[in-house]
Amino acid sequence: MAEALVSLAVLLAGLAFLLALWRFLAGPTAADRVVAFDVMTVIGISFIVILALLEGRGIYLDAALVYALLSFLGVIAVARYLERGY
Amino acid sequence: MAGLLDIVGGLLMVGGTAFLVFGGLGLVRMPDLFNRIHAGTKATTLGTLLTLAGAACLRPDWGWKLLLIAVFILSTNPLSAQVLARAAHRIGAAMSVKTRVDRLEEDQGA
Amino acid sequence: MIKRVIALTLLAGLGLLFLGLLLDYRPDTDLNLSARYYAERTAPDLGAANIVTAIVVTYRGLDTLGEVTVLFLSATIVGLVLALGRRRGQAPAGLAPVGELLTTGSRMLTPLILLLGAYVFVNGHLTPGGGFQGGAILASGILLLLLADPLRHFSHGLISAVESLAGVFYVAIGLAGLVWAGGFLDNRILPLGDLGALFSAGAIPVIYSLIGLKVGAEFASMLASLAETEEL
Amino acid sequence: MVDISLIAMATGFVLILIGLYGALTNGNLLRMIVAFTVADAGVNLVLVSVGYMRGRTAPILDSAVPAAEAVARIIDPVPQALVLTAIVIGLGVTALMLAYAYRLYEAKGTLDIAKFSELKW
Amino acid sequence: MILTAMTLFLCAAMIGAALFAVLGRSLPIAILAAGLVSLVASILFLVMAAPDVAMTEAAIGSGLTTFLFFFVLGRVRRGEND
Amino acid sequence: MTQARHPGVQFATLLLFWILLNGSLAPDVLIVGVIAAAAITLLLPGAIPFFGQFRGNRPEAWVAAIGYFTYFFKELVKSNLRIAAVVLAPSLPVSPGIVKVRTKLKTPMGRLLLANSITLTPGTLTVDLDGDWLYIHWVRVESVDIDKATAEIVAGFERYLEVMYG
Repeated sequence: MAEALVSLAVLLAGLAFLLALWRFLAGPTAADRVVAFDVMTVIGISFIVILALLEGRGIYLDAALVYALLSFLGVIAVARYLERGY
Repeated sequence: MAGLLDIVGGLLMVGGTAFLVFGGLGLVRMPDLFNRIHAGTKATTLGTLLTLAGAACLRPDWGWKLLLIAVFILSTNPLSAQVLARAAHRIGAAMSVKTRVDRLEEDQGA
Repeated sequence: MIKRVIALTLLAGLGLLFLGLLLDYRPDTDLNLSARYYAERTAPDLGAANIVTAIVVTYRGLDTLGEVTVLFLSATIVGLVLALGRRRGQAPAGLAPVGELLTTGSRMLTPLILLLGAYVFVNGHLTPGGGFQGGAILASGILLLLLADPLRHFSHGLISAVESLAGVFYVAIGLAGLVWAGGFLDNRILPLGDLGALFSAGAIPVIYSLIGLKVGAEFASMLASLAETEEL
Repeated sequence: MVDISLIAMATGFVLILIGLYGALTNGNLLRMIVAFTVADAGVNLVLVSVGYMRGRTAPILDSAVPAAEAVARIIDPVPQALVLTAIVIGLGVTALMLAYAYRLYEAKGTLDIAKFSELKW
Repeated sequence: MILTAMTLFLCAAMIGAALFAVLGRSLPIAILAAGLVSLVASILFLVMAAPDVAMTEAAIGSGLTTFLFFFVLGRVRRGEND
Repeated sequence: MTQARHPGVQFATLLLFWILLNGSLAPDVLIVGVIAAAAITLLLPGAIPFFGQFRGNRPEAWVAAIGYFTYFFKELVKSNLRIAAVVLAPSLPVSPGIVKVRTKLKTPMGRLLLANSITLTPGTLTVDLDGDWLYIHWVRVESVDIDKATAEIVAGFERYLEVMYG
């Protein structure tokens, strides 16, 4: 039962990733793409957690930890570029 | 009783990823950048939190690390959204025609 | 146009080569000899739970020393190249000010990022990660400081002191392995301890922490020399 | 069912080709560096996929994979150790290339390699 | 089974992002697409049971690479405005 | 803006996070954690600890903290349901705008938490924070009047945060 639900979760996360990817490819401005990029990183964290569950290895969570703490740096770097911060 | 916890965990994960889908849908359907940031930030934050909670139900021994991931997401996600929204406003990102009022623009123009 | 045709021809050849490789490739079903050796001997010989770390730090420790040196050289060259074109006395005009929230957020999150980096390289022998990842995370913490304050001045003295001290101790531990254990960078100069404890695997955590500090300092010096291409 | 490592290897090869195509045909230095990073990711992907074996898990011993079962349960750790450092070195190389590109831009006022005329004859 | 499906999906997304990075018209968008390639690559490394490599890619691709590119791009843009 | 330093709180916070990261209380973990936390505390004197400026010495602050988290998670769920409703509606019922509201909070941490909470609650997104003024992007603008909008958006969180951080 739980297995089937987790598989369904993978499919839903993949669908969300696909929607965000569509926004990334469609644009229209760079800022829209940055939003889509941010969303995809967070979906990536979910992917990593689900993978850890599927494989049964808790050590995979460390990668999710790194993304959770560092993914906003990329967004801030782009945002500061857009507003001419450096 | 472990079976019940498993099912609750699975349901939480499905619910969380469903919110992720709503976020993605919002990203696609919303009319302008700021509304997209809304959909993206809120939906992914809660979606990921629910996914983490589901994982914690399925594997209670991972609880502390999942809690840390949740704390980090809660503190970084809104921050990046805010910085991006500020930058977008400063460069004059196009706003939807439905926009009724823009007090920040008025104050900066003054 | 002619350039594009030549490029496409080259790539077509390369693609055929790749296709041949791909079609001939049969995934292994069992570990090959060296991998089997590492899988069997790492835990009893070196006491490290993460076999990748054991390979990077001990079995192929000399290569890692070389890689750290390559990084050091590239950081130095970045600094030199950028120092040549440094423009003095020009205040960058029209820089967007940093919002208060980003400033507060960076003051809150930088210590956490540095702590995560320390966790990653101290636990290199138990969990995924190690000196290279931890060093990159440390440098990301420095990057957050830089993003929150683009005109911040970093202490080059501190960065290069950390860098060279870590390097000196790294080589010293390697030489100690030559004297008191089986060879250069042998980790058995310290007791192996229990598999899975933080203080285990001999000198591996120490070496990887030093690598982490060194890599972090190298990336930080790259960032600092980029940020200081314009001096006020 | 196609093996995961074959899919990933094919993707890696395609990425190398895409990256090389971009690096060869673009005139802008920064674009060439972007294409280079794409090719870099492709190479890393190919190397990791060589080490993967179906049904096995990561070469890290813990309660899920005790040391006694390691030989039967883990995948080849050597390619991972190689790629690990390759990624970090890749960032160093990227930073170096960007520093050179920036210096070239400051010296010549352009990033277009077609305008760097000293090297032509 | 679910892993294979995930791999196929991620590989397709990765090739799309790579094409976008190389052929896209605007440079900032190309850099963002390269960041996307790095994100997907990191998840793929994890699928292929290489958490160490995935973590390296996460630590480096999430902030440092993007920042380096955009920093140089910002300086070039400032030079063109002068 | 108070610039009070809290090295003790910073050290304790980092040590707490270290223990959570390692998930163990073994003596060797604690020794390394103390070294790492002390080094980071010394290295970054300007940092604000995660729980810094929290008035932990007053009991009512703890009560307010519990109230804050309950309210926050309730609002987070509500905001997501609202987003889902908006996204699924074919007509996409939005009438966005940026309104200006006032905050009474003075400490940086309190203001950061307020802005982050507002970003995660129904239909609001902090765009800028300037002195006492917050600029909020609102998906469905209900009122452009400063006082009314303040009561609508800020008051719920400020009630708790004022006690917690001042």
